[in-house]
Amino acid sequence: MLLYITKRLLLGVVIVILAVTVLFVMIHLVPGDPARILLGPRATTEMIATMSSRMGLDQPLPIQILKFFGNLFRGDLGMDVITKRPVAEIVFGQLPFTLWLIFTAITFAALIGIPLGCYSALHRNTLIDRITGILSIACITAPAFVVALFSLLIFAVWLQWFPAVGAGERGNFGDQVAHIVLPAFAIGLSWIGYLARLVRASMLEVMGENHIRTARAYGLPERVVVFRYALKLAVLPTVTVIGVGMGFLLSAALFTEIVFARPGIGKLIYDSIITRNYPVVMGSVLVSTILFVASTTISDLINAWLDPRIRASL
Amino acid sequence: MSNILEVANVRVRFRSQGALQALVQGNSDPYIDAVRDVSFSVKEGETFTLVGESGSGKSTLAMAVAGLHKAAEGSILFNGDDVTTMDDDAMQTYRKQISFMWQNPVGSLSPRLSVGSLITEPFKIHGLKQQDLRAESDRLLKLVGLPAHFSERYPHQLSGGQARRVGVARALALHPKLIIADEPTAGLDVSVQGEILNLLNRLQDELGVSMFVITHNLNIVRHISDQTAIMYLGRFVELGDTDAIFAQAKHPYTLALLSANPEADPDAQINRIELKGEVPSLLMRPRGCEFHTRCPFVAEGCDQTFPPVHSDNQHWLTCHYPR
Amino acid sequence: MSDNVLTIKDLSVHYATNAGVLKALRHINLDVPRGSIVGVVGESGCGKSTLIGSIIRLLADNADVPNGSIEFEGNDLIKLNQDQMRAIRGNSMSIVFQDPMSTLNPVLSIGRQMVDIQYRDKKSYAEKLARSTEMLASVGIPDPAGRLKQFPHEFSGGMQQRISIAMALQANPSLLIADEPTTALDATLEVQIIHLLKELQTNMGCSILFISHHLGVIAELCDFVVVMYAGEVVEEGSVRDVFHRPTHPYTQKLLQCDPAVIAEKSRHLPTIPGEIPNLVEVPPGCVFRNRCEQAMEQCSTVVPLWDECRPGHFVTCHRARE
Amino acid sequence: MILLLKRICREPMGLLGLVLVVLISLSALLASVIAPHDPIALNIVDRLQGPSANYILGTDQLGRDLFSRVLYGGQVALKVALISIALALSIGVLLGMLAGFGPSWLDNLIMLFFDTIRSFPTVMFALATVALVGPSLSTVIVVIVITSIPNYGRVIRTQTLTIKNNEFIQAERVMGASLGRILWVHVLPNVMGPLMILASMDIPTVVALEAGLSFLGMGVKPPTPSWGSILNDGYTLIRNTPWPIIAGSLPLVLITLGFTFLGESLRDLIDPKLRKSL
Repeated sequence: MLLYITKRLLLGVVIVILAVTVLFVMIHLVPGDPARILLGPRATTEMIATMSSRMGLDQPLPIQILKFFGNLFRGDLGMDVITKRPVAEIVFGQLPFTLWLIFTAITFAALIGIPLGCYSALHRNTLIDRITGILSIACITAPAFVVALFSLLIFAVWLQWFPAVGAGERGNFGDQVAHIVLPAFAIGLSWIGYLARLVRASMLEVMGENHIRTARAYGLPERVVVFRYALKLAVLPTVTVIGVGMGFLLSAALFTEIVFARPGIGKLIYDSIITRNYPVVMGSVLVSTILFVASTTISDLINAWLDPRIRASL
Repeated sequence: MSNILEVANVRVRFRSQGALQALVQGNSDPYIDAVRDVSFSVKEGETFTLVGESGSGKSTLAMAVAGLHKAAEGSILFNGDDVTTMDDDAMQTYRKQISFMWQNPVGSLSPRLSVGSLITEPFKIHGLKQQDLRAESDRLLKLVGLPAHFSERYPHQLSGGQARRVGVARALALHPKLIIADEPTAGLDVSVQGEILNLLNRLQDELGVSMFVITHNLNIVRHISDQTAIMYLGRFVELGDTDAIFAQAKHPYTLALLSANPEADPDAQINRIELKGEVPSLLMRPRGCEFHTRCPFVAEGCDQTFPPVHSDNQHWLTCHYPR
Repeated sequence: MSDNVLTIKDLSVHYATNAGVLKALRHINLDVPRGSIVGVVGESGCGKSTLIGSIIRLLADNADVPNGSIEFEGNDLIKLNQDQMRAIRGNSMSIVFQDPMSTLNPVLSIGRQMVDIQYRDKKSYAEKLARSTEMLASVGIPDPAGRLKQFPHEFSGGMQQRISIAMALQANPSLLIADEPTTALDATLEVQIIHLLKELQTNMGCSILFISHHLGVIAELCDFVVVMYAGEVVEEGSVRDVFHRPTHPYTQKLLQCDPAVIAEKSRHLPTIPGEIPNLVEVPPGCVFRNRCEQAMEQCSTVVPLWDECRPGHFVTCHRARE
Repeated sequence: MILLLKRICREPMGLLGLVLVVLISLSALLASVIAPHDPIALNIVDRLQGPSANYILGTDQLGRDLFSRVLYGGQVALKVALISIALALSIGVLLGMLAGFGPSWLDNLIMLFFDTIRSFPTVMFALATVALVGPSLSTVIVVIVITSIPNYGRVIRTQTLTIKNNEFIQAERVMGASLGRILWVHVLPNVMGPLMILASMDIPTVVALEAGLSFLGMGVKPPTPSWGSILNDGYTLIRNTPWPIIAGSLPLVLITLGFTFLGESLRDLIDPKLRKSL
């Protein structure tokens, strides 16, 4: 087990290192000097050279990468060349907003989606199951930014039930809650459908397995069969899916943050791209990548821990 | 009569741990022996049968003979050429002369190909495209007693017995000298088992092909086999003429297997030799005689030294106290 | 007649399929006398699994029981509702399934599962655990208390089947249904399980309905035997009667075909040519007609009746009285 | 094939999906014939109008006919989706089969490559790329191809690994079949079914991604009509008129529903066992 955890963590680290390397290589392969792009067409050669050296771009690629990791190890993501603030400070200032948004969205989706999927599986081919099925597909297929636009249009502009922009006043919990409702809904809606379908399918599969027939053949009450014998197995795949889904969640968060002008790492990336602020783009893409890798790693570990079959084989 | 296949001291190993895990845990030998020190020969035109229970290594041995697993030690001579050291060209020639019948009748047929394409697959693989494939398909189907229109069918449209016949037809396509059959009757009903065994026997009589049969079903062995070997934990424990094995088996394991077969007669005298416990793990082979943990006749010395070989008159066994 | 634990009368089971109504079981009659072991034998497609499914009332959703009754301890199981049926399952009637690897829940410990099925008893957890330990010991599992904490995959196939038997017998059922419990096991383990079943049956006094395709196992273990073919019972009687004086041509053929029976080395074994008829459009007359060497003219038109050819020996064949 | 179409039509969901897909594809293909106005012609007089007989979906802030823009936007969406999925599919199949059948070091290497690419959240990766090379249609395609390869590759690899140990592949090996023959004749036909379904269910994702990038102004360059840029116009005008948002999202939702329904019923018809793995 320990070996497995170490292996899995090592793999995560290797992937992050490779990902950073890919980003660096991309910057280098792309025609055009980032410093020149940053400073615009009217910059002098001197200004570009100063900027290049300040960004570390004048050094060979391997040195740049090594330096970057050296700094990363100390929690230093470099300097924002425009505001002269440390990138780490900027990124970690925005990160909590995104994390809260994602966490709220996925909790809300799981609370509705998983029971819905269970119910559909247990009442297969009833009217409610059919309706849930179609609604689930409709939910899944709606892109997050379209949902965001419509909820903004309907609930914020027309009905004015919820505020349209920002994350709410600092320290005012009620205001913050009001501000998170629409964005979380926009991200979570497709996940309700997704989780409902996933749980339904895996529940149906588990309910068809021999050991469930055995449990019934021993006359166990249906409640015990469903909740103790089937549900535990049926929920296993959702852990993996949510772990891997972190990537989609981050992407969806980016759109919603922009639509609702809400602070967060997605909006940060977007804004820094508009202002061509490379160090910030790099830093925030890196942090979200680490976040994503960490969440897949954790979900793998949780899965291994939940399933005695995997646990034993480690 | 000469031997078409001579297997000597073959050992097949598998990794039991990944390289990293073995290194961490200080395991210097992360392998298990699925087949260990096995020797036998198949005479031309005869059938050699290997009997063993699950996990005995019998299928592994068959795969090694077919060149699918590498033997770690020993030699496998086919008409004098060693399969274990063949280069790609020699292996290709070898594979033209042998064929394999798989355990799962339907699962061993490529699901998207029609029966006609399936049984002419060997011609295509070996570049024999000048053959009239249509005629060959008809000939082969006729040989195994299926109507010619079966060539249009797909594997999932066949019953177990029919799929088995298609497997036989494919095995016969290139006039092989040796057929390796893994559990030829597995998954078939009793009434269909007979049909397949009759077919194999008829083909051997007509075509003179040699066969190497692997099975756990002792009942069928008597009717198809000339020589029989019994395998336990990757080793042969007894080997001899089939008649001799059935009439005067001497190894306790063989005796137990023979008697473990309930007769379809409620009044049958049951003289059963019942075995204790279960097959030990290959990771921890017992000391001394590897069968001693389950042997009903275990006695002094069985758990200490490896049993001696008794060999006379084509009957070979390893046991401290043969019956 | 009350000395039967289970009496099945005129039972039919149909499945609604895309190709039409599949008549999987047709007019089955079967008795399980108290304290005896009844074997059901038949080849694939004979309806053995459907028979079990209809007794424990766990049939697929598209199944329908148009006629017949299954009497068990004074109740007609067909008429019971799900709650009443559940009260019987695992209590006075238990089952051991074919594939031991998949019948136990993979993510719950053996102890948890064995305690769960005692949910009807008003005993403490410790008492229930003690009962399970005792049962595991009785099926020959070494260190039962320690192994209760383990998960199914940590046991070998033979051990898993022993655990299944322990679970089935834990509630002292009056009827144990064993669905090919030894098919997935090696011959030497099969013998062990058969002996275990026989021993437990003698000690606990339950009846066993034992389903198998292995004639030898039936002959050794059972008191009575029921031969099924294509969804019908073709012959039923004591093991001695049926095995020594098989009357239905199918039973005769089946006994001849078994390679184990043929002690003489033979290069040509007997077979039953032909295939099972399509059960969506069951042909008129006798179902075995197209494969029967003794078929007469009336076999293709008249359905043979359930006939007692000798006392206690029933058969459905026009030639039974000859 | 015709048989399959017939069976799809028998299911209400499949039929609906097929109709939607055909309808949208046709309207995009025939945009130049159907469209009542020039999608980029400005007409300041008629700006910000609601739906009318002349402007079925109204006009935007520059007076361009939204309906015509939607039709032409379909061309962009389908072009991006088809080219990028076809490319990603071919590369993914190749790498996936290599990983599944090749030596374990190659498998590990390819998997590491897949995992690395997958570790970037798609949109963030796309934005980073666009930031570097500037927005254009081909950038969008390249980004989608790169990020989709691992998805197909992994599915193919898993399928190949399962098939590899099947007896029928072993049988081919004993008969002496070459690796190429095994992959081409025996593995590919058996993995193609699931793959086509996966691809058809992926089209909506790709279309949405393209629209998303265009919405952020990182996709096709204006004034080229795209559903995403229509939505972006709608976002800026959200307090003035709802019509651009409706016009931009309608085809997006319809095409997504169409392909999803089609893919689902295809999957149920071809391979019900796939439910879990996709």
